Amino acid sequence: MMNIMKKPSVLLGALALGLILSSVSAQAANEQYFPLQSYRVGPYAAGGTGFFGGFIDYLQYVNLKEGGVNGVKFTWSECETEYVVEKGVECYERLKKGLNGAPAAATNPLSVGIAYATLERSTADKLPLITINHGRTDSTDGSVFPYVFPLQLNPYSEVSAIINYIGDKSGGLDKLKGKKIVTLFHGSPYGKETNPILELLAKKYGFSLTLLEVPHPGNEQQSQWLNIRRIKPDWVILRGWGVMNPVALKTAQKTGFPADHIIGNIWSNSEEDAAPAGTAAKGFISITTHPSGTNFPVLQDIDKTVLKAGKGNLQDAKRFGTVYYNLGVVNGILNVEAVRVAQAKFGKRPLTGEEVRWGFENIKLDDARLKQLGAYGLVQPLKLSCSDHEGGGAVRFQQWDGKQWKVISDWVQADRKLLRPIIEESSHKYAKEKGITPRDCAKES
Amino acid sequence: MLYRESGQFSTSYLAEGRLFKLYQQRWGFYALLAFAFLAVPYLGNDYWFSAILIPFLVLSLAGLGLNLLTGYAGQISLGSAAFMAVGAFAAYNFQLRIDGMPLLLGFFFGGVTAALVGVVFGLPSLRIKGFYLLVSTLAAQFVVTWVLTQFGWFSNYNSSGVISAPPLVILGHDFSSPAGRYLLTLGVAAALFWFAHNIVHSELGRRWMAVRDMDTAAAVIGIPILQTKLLAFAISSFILGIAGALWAFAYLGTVEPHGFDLSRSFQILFIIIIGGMGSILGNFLGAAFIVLLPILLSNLSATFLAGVVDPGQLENLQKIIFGALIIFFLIKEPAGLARLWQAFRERSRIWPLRF
Amino acid sequence: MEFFLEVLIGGLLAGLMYSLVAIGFVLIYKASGVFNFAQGAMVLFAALTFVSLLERGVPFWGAFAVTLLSMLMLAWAIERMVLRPLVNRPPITLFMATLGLSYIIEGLAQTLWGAQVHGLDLGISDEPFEVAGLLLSQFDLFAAGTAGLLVLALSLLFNKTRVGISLRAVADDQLAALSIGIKLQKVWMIVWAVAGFVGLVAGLLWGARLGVQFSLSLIVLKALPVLIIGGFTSIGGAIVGGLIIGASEKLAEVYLGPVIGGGIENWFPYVLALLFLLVRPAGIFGERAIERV
Amino acid sequence: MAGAPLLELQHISLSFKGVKAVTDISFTVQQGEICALIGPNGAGKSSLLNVINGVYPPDEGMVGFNGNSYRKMQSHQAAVQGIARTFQNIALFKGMSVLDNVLTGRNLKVKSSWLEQTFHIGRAASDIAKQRQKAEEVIDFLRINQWRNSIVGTLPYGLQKRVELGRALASEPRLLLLDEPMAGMNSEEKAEMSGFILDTQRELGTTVVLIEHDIGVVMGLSDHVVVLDYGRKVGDGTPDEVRRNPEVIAAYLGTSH
Amino acid sequence: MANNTLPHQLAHQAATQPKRIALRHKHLGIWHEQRWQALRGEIGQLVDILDGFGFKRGDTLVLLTHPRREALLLSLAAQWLGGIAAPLDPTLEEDTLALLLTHLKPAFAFAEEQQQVDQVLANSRPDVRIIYAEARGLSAYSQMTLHHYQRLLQDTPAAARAPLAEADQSAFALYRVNGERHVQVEHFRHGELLEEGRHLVFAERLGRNEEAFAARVFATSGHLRYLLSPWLTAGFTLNFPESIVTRDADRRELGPTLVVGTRDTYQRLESLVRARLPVPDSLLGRFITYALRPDGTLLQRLLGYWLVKRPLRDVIGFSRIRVPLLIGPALPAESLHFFKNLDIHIRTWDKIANWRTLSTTTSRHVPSGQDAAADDIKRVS
Repeated sequence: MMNIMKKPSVLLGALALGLILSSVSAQAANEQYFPLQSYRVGPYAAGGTGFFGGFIDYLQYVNLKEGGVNGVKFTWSECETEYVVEKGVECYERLKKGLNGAPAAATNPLSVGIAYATLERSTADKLPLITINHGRTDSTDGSVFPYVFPLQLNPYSEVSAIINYIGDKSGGLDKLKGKKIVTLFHGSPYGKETNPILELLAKKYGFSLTLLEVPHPGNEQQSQWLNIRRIKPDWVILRGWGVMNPVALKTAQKTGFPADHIIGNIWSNSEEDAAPAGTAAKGFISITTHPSGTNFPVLQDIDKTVLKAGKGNLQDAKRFGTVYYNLGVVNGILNVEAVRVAQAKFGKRPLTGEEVRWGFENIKLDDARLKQLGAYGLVQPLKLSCSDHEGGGAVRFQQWDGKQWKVISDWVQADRKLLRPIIEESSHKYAKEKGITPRDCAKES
Repeated sequence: MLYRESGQFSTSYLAEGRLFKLYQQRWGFYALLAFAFLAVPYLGNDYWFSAILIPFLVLSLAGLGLNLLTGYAGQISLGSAAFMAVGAFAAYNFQLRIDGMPLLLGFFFGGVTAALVGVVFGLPSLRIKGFYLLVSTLAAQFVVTWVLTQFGWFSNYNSSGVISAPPLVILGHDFSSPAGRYLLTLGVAAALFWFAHNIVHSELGRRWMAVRDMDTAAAVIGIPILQTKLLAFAISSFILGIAGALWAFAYLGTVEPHGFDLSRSFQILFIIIIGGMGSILGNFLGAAFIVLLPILLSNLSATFLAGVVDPGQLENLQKIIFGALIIFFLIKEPAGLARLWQAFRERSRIWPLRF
Repeated sequence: MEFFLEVLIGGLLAGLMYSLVAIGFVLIYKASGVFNFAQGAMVLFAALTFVSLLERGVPFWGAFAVTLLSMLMLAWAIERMVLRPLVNRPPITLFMATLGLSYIIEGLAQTLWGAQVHGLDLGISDEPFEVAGLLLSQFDLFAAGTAGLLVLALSLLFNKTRVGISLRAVADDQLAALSIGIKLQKVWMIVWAVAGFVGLVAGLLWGARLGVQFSLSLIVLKALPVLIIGGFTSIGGAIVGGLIIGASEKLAEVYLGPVIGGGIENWFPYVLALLFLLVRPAGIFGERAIERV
Repeated sequence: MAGAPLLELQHISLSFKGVKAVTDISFTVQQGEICALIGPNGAGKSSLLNVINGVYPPDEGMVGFNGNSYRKMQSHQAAVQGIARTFQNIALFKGMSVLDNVLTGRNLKVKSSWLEQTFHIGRAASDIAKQRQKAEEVIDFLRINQWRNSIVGTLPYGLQKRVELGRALASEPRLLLLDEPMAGMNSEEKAEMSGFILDTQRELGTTVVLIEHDIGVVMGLSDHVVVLDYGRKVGDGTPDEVRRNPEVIAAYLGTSH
Repeated sequence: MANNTLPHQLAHQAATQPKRIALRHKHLGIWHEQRWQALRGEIGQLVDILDGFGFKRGDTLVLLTHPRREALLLSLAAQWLGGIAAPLDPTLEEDTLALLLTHLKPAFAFAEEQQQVDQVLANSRPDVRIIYAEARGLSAYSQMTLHHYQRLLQDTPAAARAPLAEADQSAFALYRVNGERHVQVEHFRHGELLEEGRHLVFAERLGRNEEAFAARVFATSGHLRYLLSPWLTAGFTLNFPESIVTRDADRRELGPTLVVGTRDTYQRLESLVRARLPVPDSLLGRFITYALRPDGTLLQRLLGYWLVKRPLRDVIGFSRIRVPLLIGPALPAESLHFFKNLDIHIRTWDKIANWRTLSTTTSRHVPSGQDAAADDIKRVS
């Protein structure tokens, strides 16, 4: 054992060399850095390539169009996580220090697992952790989770909005009474997370709820859909993930359940979820925090300045304007906006993570500002604060027409008042477990 | 080669049986331990602790667990991750539900729980052999993940089914900094490696190898087969369980049942194939390989191939490299890196002679 | 009762899909004693190649032919680079080598064709139809028919052709087969190629069902209990095992799920297989060798 | 030799899938003698050994050992009773060293528990030294000192046979069953092995039952010869008696050996 | 000097350094050590035993054995009683041994194991008292005159009496058969032996810390003069390997500081090393040639020392060697050079043998292999 380290020492040496070479630092530039824990391979590559493609393209766009924010250019580097938690942690640790002197602004792993694993690290390192549309629900409570931002939509809001939509469709929430709703969820903590909320809503509105689990990865759903066929529900809420989504649609078709009564959640709403199901997906409804498509000024502008200039990040240009791509763009808009807000307070220079966090907490996107950004209709009006790290909580509904998504509703708001106490109960439990004293948000400026 | 053996001889079986018969080896080992315990915490940075050293140690430990079962006792298993999960969740619950449970004792009970579960899934090993036994261990893999996801009690009804680390405090010392977590992992790993080393060099270790090499003959010379196999399952799972707890608490900080899925089991299996089955050292070599190769590749490509090779392609390439290496090792060196090291040692013992 | 029958039939049909993958295993195991974990990766590789060619405008049969050809080349490479150097090694070693193989094939498939999800339309409508109040899936029936045809074709191949006879000879007794001049390497290559073909068919059907993507390679995990129950050496056993697994897991999910919690489909087949093993350690159709000392 | 027999087979029959391997065989082996089982291939010799030490349960008959009768004995139980054996196709633990192989032979003599051994507490230290010494004595007895730390799988065939004998001897057996201990050896190696077997019997007082094809060796070595043919006993007596037995002559002339 | 005998010398060592290690031998896988005091105690018992057998002053104890401590102790016990020890090399050809034994007609003998016991029995008086070391195979022997060494010791209480030996008495008698099949003898008196031993001890500055390695039988005069006698004189540790086949491994473990070897000893080592060194044409071989060039640069010498000489000396168990002695016929210059290259400077210490022809037999043709010894004889006669 004495010599254990001898063999690997070769590897270690080579690795050290690699590390040294990679960190040969140029002059500390006037740049703001985004560490990207991206994933472009593995089972979830489709989501990763779209999201990070959009994100990078937007940063590139800001650089090209405006020369960054107030002259502070953006820089970034990628580290492949393969959606694997340990790799995400490794990437986080590798990139958190910044690049060539440019400080890191925020991390955006787009992975629940990685977000959980880096949550405490982020807090300790004072680096905002952005979990747009996903993440830990109770991190909405910024007094307990100062550095975590489940922007736009947390999982609780998601189901609440869906129920509100169904209520709308039925002619009012009071009409929900007696309706039958089935939730088909992925057999993972992610899939189960909203079950208590659904049960709560079922009790509140008096609809009957059946929760059906699909074991991971979900490529066999015969029995669940036969069950659904027997129950004959009015709506099926699909909380799927990866392959489970197209298989659900195909199996629904096989068992004769109409696709236009299936509502996909935020991870069942992309082209990659619907298209592989072919004709079976036609009519499928899903929520989205942002419409797909290219019909927004900001996207047109990106196309012109970035893509047409051959600087686009997407390998497959056809994916421009898809759900994941647009989510990346939205994420870019929000991150850049946070930097901009923070710069207004702290000065026109590269900012620390702590300063960027202040920026996030003070994001205020109203219609006017959104129009300014060319993102009206793409991004929902958003106002964050010390205690509210989610901000929006609204979704739009879209329907698959066999080729692409068509937005079929305006913003539908979640019942955030109802959810807030539940969230706080959970966050306070966490605070107690971890010995955290929540910030007093009244004192924050 | 560089150190002299002459003049070091044993005058008792006790001295003859020790790990390092040569004082140079002993002092080298002590120096290594001292370096790992005393120098590394000051030399390392967050990245080395959190992204390299801790996972390396935990995976070495997991490899050790599987190696005892597969490399020594000859029972192949694809359920290693399940036993890690049991260990992690059990340690969490012991910690949570018993007031004042010391951290290390919680780990220990986590290991014991994993051992019990291991015994249950090891029971069929008396009747079924070879890759038929895979079914039992795969059953463990799927059942355990399902149970942990299905019943919220195990994660204290966390809405995401995620457990997070209790305060890492031992006797009033806080080990939650990266260096502290490294030391905690190192300490536990060192103790367990010592434990495992003693086992494989004891009667029980010989029994395992006997069962591995030829179980009929083992039975004929009076080795109780079932007991021997079950002990292998229990001790293997015990170590895997503690490795799981470290994975959850010291490495990631939080973990969900799917963090211990089949691919983790494969990863651990690869560690022992590459490192060397039936070798203690092999676990370190295999784990180092598994941890460092991807980082090395991605670092090198980030430096030299940035923009040339798509990072995605690089991951695919890495996958191919792993697969090819496994086949390569199975063909050329079924006993893994440890065997190479051993051959090197043997050669250097007689250097400059050839044999 | 109707519901029970529907679940049962659905399960049986799904089970046949498992059998399709399991048959590839059986072929390889019979001829070379290798438990080929890479079968799932081969299914993925075949489906991905096929669908990518299709998307690039290659006509159906052209894509089919090219894919088949690439499966043949894969078989050749595997025989050359994996099986031959590992001849006479313990089965466990060979099994682990196929684990490595599955990594290579998966990596290769994604390097060549990318990781996107592809839809695959075989032109078979999947509108359900009802017979005597029972809901039946056209697609599943088609898949079942394909499985049946495949078994028929394989048994013809095994029983009527010269190649088949040497395959059987090798399966029965490798040494004896060698002594009458059968070239082991050639037989192995053929078997892997045939398994590749089976993989292609399975890949097309599964791909049409799930979309062609990474998780196709995971269906190997469903085939394993099928093999345990059916035995590693019997094609008929693979079919029967598939039916048993398919039916029982669906019934268990529907009837047992609400009692102990849903989502038990992943492990139920394994526990079932384990119970089978404890009663019949070599499966229903497998033969138990007498242990010689 | 007087006294109660150490081993007594009573009407043993055994069949595999309906094929009779051994039919109604009875004979006794006295304490301290070397008894040879001879007969053509397939005569059921190995099967009989497998019955004696419990690898196969007999269909009929009883095995008496040391005054107790067994209908069916587990291998483990046989080992506990003091029956050790070697196998026709060497059944050593190929991945282990010579010393470790011999030490496994002592597994039933180990007094300390695995926990004691692991943590070096209690009886472990003295136990380990004792077992090691006993194993070393066997190694010395069989003159395999210089291969003590060699991995068994790398040793030549003849040596492996010796190591296997060593593993059996390490258990200090009362009855030693040797299945073709000299198969495939040249005459020099045979002489050496015969010497070891004789020494075992004389110095350690072990009773030996062996299967051997070389009639010359058998006649020189054994006190007592049992002849089997097609699963039946055709001769039983001293070497001289057997040599004169017409049935034995017929059996041997009838087959090519 | 009345006390100038080997037994007295032993008693002296036991008295002056009782707790130091006198003998070390490898047995059953580990090294067993015996201190001077214990050694003397055991010899005391042996003296009683021999006395009980009727061993008297002037009697000869024949020792037919590979080197082992029992033989050494018995020799000293015989000398204690004023007797002579006559070691015979068991590796000699059967008929040569028979010739010697017939000539010697021993009344007292030590035989290593069954084979040697048989040889002695076949060629001795019927009442020969044989002490043997290894019991195996001998339990069936019914002779009352056969005694197991270990059992004798167990049955004999400790005792201590003064040595009866005298300086001008013969301590050892070496016998051999020469080319004409004549039995020849050479006698070694206590005084002479010790004298030569002291000479060596002084010249080579041998101290009590030496580790001497005795892999060969004490059947050559050189071993008696330059190993046995210095051992008793200087009081260092004498080491025996586990067996003749394991001597190389055992020497490596032990790392002796004093080696007394014959031409065979060194040539065997040399050929062993030469056979195992990398082929000269290979890369490694070329490196070794390069590193060993005696007139090399500093780098060459450093490399040569650290990468070739030092490890190689260790492999052959010579890393601690201080006094490599050669006895008997000289080494060829080439071999001397070979060892010199490894910084092993072999010294020749030999005195001309003094053989006396005792008997004449012309029984059979002399094998040519024994011609080698003829040269020495010529020098004598």
